Amino acid sequence: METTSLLPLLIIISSIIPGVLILLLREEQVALRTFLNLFGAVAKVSLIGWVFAGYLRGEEYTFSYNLALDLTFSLRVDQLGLFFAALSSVLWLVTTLYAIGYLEGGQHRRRFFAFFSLCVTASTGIALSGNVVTFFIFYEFLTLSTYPLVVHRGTDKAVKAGRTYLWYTIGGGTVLFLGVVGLYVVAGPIYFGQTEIIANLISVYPTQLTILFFLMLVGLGVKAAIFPLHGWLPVSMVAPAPVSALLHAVAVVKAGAFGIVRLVYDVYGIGIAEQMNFLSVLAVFAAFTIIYGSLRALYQDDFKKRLAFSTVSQLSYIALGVAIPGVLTSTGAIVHLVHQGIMKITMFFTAGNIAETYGYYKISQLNGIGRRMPLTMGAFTIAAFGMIGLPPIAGFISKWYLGLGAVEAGSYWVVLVLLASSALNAAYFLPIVYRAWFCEPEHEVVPQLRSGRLETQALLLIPVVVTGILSLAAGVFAAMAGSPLSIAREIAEKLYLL
Amino acid sequence: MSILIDILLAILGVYLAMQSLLASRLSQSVFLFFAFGLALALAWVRLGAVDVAITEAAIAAGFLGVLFLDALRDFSPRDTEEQQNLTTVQNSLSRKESKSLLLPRLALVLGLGLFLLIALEAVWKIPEGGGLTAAAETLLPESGVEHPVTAVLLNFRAYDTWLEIGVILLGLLAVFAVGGIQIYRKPIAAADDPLMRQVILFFTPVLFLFGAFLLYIGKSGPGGAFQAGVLWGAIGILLHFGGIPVYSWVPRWLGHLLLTLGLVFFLLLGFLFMAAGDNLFEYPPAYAGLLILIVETLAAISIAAALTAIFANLNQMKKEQPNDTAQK
Amino acid sequence: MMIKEVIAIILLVVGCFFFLAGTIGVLRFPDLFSRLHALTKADNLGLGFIAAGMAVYIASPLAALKIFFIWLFTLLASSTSCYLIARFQKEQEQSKNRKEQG
Amino acid sequence: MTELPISPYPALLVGLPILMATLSLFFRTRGEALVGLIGALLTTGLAIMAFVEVVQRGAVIHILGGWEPPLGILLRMDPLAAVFIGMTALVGVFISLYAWRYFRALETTTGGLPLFWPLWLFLWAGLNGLFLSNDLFNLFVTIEVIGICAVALAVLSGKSTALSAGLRYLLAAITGSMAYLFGVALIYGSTGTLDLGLLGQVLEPGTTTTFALLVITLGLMIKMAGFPFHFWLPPAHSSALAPVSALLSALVVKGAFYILLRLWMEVFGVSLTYAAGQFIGIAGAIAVIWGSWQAFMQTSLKLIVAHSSVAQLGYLLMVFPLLILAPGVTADSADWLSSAWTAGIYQVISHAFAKASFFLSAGIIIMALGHDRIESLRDLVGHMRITAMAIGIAGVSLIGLPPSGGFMAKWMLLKGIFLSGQWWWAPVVLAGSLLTAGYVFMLLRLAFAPAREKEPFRPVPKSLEVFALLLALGSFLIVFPADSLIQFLESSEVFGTGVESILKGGVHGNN
Amino acid sequence: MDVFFIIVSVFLLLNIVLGLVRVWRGPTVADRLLTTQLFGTTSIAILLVMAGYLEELTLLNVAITFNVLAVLLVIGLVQVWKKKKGETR
Amino acid sequence: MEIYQIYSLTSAILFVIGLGGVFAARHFIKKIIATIIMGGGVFLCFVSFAQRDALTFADPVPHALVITGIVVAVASAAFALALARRIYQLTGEESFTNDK
Repeated sequence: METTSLLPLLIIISSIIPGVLILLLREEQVALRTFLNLFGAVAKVSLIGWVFAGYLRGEEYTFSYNLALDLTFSLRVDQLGLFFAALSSVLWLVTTLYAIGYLEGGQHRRRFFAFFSLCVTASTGIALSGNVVTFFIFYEFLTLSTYPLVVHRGTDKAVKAGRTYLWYTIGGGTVLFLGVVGLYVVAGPIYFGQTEIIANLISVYPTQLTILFFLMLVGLGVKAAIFPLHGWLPVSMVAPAPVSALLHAVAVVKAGAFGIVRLVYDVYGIGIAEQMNFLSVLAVFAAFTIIYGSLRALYQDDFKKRLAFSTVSQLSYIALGVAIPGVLTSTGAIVHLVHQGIMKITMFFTAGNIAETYGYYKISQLNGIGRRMPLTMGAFTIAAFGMIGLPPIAGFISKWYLGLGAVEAGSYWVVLVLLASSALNAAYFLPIVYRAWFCEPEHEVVPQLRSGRLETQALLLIPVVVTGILSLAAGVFAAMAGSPLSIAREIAEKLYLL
Repeated sequence: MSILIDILLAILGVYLAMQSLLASRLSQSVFLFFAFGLALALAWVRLGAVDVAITEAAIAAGFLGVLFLDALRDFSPRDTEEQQNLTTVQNSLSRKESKSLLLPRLALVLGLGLFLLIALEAVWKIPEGGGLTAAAETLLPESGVEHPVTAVLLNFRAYDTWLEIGVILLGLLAVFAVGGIQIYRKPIAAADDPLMRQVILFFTPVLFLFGAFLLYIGKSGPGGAFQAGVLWGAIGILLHFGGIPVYSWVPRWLGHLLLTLGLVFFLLLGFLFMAAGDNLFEYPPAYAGLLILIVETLAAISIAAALTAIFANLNQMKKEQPNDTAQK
Repeated sequence: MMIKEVIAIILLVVGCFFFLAGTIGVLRFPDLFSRLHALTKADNLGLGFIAAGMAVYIASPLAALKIFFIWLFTLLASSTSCYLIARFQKEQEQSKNRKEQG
Repeated sequence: MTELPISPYPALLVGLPILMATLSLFFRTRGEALVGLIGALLTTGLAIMAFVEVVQRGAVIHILGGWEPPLGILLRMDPLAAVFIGMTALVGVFISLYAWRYFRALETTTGGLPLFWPLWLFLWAGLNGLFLSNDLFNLFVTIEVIGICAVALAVLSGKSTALSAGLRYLLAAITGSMAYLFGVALIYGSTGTLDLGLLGQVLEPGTTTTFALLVITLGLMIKMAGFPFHFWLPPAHSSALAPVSALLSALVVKGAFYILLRLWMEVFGVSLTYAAGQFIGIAGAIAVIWGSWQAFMQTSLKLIVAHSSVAQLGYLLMVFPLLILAPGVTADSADWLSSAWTAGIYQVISHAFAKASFFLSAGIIIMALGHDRIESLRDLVGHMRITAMAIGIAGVSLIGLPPSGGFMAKWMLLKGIFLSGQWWWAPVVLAGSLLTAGYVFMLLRLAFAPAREKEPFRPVPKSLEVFALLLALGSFLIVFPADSLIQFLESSEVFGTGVESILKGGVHGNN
Repeated sequence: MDVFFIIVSVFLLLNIVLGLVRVWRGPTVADRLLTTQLFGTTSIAILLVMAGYLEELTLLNVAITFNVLAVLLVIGLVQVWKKKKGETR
Repeated sequence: MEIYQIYSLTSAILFVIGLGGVFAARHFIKKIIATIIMGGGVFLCFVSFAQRDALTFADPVPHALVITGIVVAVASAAFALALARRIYQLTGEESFTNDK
């Protein structure tokens, strides 16, 4: 509010404008569409880079527009938001590339890319929103812009999945709406970081604030796929691979998880949340979801379904990290936002590549696939090891911090949960890896898609390799300045100093 | 003592109103409704509202009565004597049907009864209001006319009156919207009754003169544009009956001009003086009387034209029917 | 009591008598034509007496002229309508007969 | 009152459309449409100029005939009226443009429709007159003008279903205005004045006033299709031609609401009780649930949209319990009033835009396919993407998802509900939203689904789709000037005040 | 004198009430028409009496209006019935 | 009891009769008649109150209002009649088929 800057708005606009323009284009204008798409993606990444640099210099970027009364649209750059924005914009760039390759020759690409852009707009909007209302606006916008992507194929199954998706998210949105309005009524307009407002009010309105917390938690929990609100996620697997990648790794589920982080850290404040025993409830649900998701994943033969249940499980690491107070767990939770994102996106790309190139959708069909698609499966293997928590891959870092933090906080049961989950992770990922590399292919298959000497199309291959390398790098270079871990640590330390 | 008249009149009115709704036959309903109109007109007289009485007699009983009569010719296939048996059959049918309707009917009656009780209490306990008699009396000399009702209609509340002329035109447009614009077409058959011709020829000048008289007298006593307009409109209706459909003799633009003349002139005059003064319909007091007379005359012409057109259009609407049934 | 009031009272009473007669006729006579006859004759006469009474009572030439016109119009209207109603009924009966025959 | 500046705009806003309407009567189809369209554009321009005038000078008046109340009639254009007039102009001009193109497209098949333009301009004049009116009886005349025009427009198509629905509508409208007029008679009898401003000062509580309030409210509820009296609305709105349906649901029903709001806030303060507010709120709540549920159950597009109007009007009624304060609460301490007002105004405006867009889109679909069964929406995104987009955007606004005008309304309504402590309305608001989401997404789901069989499809002028889309976008864009709009409204006498139900002298203070 | 006028008015009103019986009984349309005629004439008589009683001469105008419109109604009705008959024949 | 009170009570009764008629009557024409009876009640109410406050003349404003009101009511009734007749011509229906 001190200094107004259009930069945050510009970050949002950089993907809205391509989105709207693409919607107005004709289906045949492929080149222009691709250009707009990439231009928007690159512009967004560079703008965020610029803002990031400025932020490091200590500059503040805020933008606010008063809609009515105390209803203010506010964008603000803080470390956590920037962290999430960077994640989504970088992964968007990668996913865009992938989608261009993936959908080549498909139908309704104009609509797809338009809503794709709008979707990432919502996601960065969530990251940069400065108050609860703005967060809510983008949160709902995200629901709307992902719906056409989920039903993109237009099959009856897709449309049905879209319906499930909508009922969950609109229902969750309504509950969240109630919570947000209630919060405004009790505490007035709350900007993120103003935890003192709730701290002052908690003794006056303990019941109301408790109810509101859980209302908002439920609303966010739908997108974060916390048991028993996860039902939409496996169903919406019918969407094309890039969409699944985006839904599961970047936009939707992360919006929920990020929302929980915001709610606990920046609205209620970790102290109040702990004091009122909100966190223990969250922790129990998160822990249960971790185990539940992994168990369900074990029994899935459909590749994407297994990944989906894995997502359900992995996401709750974030919630769990938030739920256990302590610098280390917070670091683990925040860094897992990024780590889970890049690892899971790699996996979905892999699934998409296999489906596109060979038409395989089931895990039981994957015998020996590693020899035919070594690069893709290599990336997948890295990501899978990361998920299991083998050092020095990204996933190990998050789990390590979570475990350490839990020990520090005295919650030894969490360590047990983590161990059990790792074992389960291994149990459902390792068979895939084993099949891919060590089993003989049952019969010789001719790939449906092959360009040149590469194992599949370049545009499909490059993203998966990049994200695979990223997930390795995030682990290996975790100690370096500017790595996700170091930033997450900084954020967490700031939280607890406050 | 004179209260006896009022009580009798009130009972008569209520009885007629109820019977006109309860009557089993449509024509019964309509005739009782005429009688209700007459009773109401007498009530206006008793209450000293002579202007209202003339208006009620002219438009609510006269004009509306003719419209209802004209409608009866559509609606009463069962009303002839031969078909009375049919009616009784239907009555017994409806009696059977009405058994299932007993509960809602009862609820309706109870609800209305309760409503009536509150309404009666409300009108009984009405506080002393004062009214605007005194205000009208003081401002009457400035209005340009001597009759207070005319002053209110054409000057103090000229805006309402202007809108009301608009409503009559709208009523016509609405009738057009339902049945199409039929008035400029020639009707198929004309009446050829010598006596009827004579009567119409005799009454046309009478109606015209009496209308003009009411228009002129409006300045100083009960009468004015509406009453005159309805009487002149009655000429058009009579002529239509007599086989002289006025509108089929005039070109469309002229007919439309007659219809809109009052409304448009009223407004343009208002705008003219608005340009000079501050407000719409603000007449200079010196010319107010004359201007009001002109406005009233044109308004009466338009009202007459509109009422004639409403009747004629409704009367000729049926001609189109074969076409429509074919489409259906 | 002035002389004109006496005259007015007498005329009004006579008028009322005729009205009563007309109404009784309308109620009691068996068929439409006789009812029509009773009503038109008696009521017009009754109205005539009442009009005359009121003209005498009000005793203003303009009002008297108006009252006279009112009576005249009523005569015209009711005789016309009497004729029209009768003819209407007649035609209806004829057409009914024709239908029954053919 | 009389020291307010005098402006010619109020008179022009009523006079000009009527002048153009009568002018257009003199032309045949093409000419009539052209004159009508010019009239619509001129009226829009005038409305915008008048709006600007009010923004600059504050409330303005026009003393008709130069006679001041109580004998004369006063037109008053305060910010509230200006906002309604502005809304009418904005929605009206798009519908006019649409209608112009629509009837030209129809002309090729059915020979065009006369009388739309004069009736619509008369209707517009009536609406402007209603918003400006400051006189109880004048309000009656304007609602009659509106009622007759609305029904006449509704039956223009000439189909027997439309005629039947139209007659029902007309009878309801007449009954409503007669009930209203009965109340006016009682008020005039007990106070001797018709001017709203004066009435607010002199009206005394008592049986008569309470009964007058009752009948006036009943009459206006019938006119605005409030819950038990909503029966006429769905058939009338769904059987009319597309531009007409849009006018009816976007603008006409708002007229009665406006009067109700004005009278409750300005005149009947003395006899309103907390219970009265709750009562009308309950009617609104039932309408929200019932209307949404009915909409959910329909199988033709226009019926869905029409039933949805019943529900959306219910939200308007739910504003009243928030504006009527419990005994002992003063307007100064009731901090939810401006929320409640904003909710009401935004519900009116966003519903006007969204519903107009919805009906116009339905018209496009009917024009393309010849019917509006919802199965025909299959693959709408494929062949009419702009229309699909319009439906989607308008639907989102109806549900109340951010950042639409509907969201603003729901947010403010819910906030007002919580702030005033009347939490029992909250489930209704949410359930209504969910049900709305149900039927809107049912439509969208079909729009994305693949077509079962190829339907015969007639090309539709692109501009029609664009007008529908612009209206839908309008329901979003209105959010941005919200802050200045509310500030503008807060300068009005009405806005921001609530009715304190402590009666004069505390005699009738019991509820 | 006033009392007398009132008695006459009441008497004439009762006359109308009696006439209602005919409207009720019918049996033909013409009968109902005829009673409307009765109402018209009697109302005019009442108006005349009231004009004297209230000393309000403008009531005569009301009476003339009644008159003229009664003619209109009658002509209209017969005309309408005739047309109807013509069509049904 | 004063004269005006007889009429104002009558006006309430007429209004209620008309109101009931609008809902209960089946035939279009009867419904229309019911609305006019309602209107008659309302106008009677206006005029009866005007008579109460008479000075040298009765309050002219209600008289003017009632004249306006009658004309407006008649215009609406004519329109309703047109609709009713048209419906009958097209479909042969004389009342709302799905009415109660």
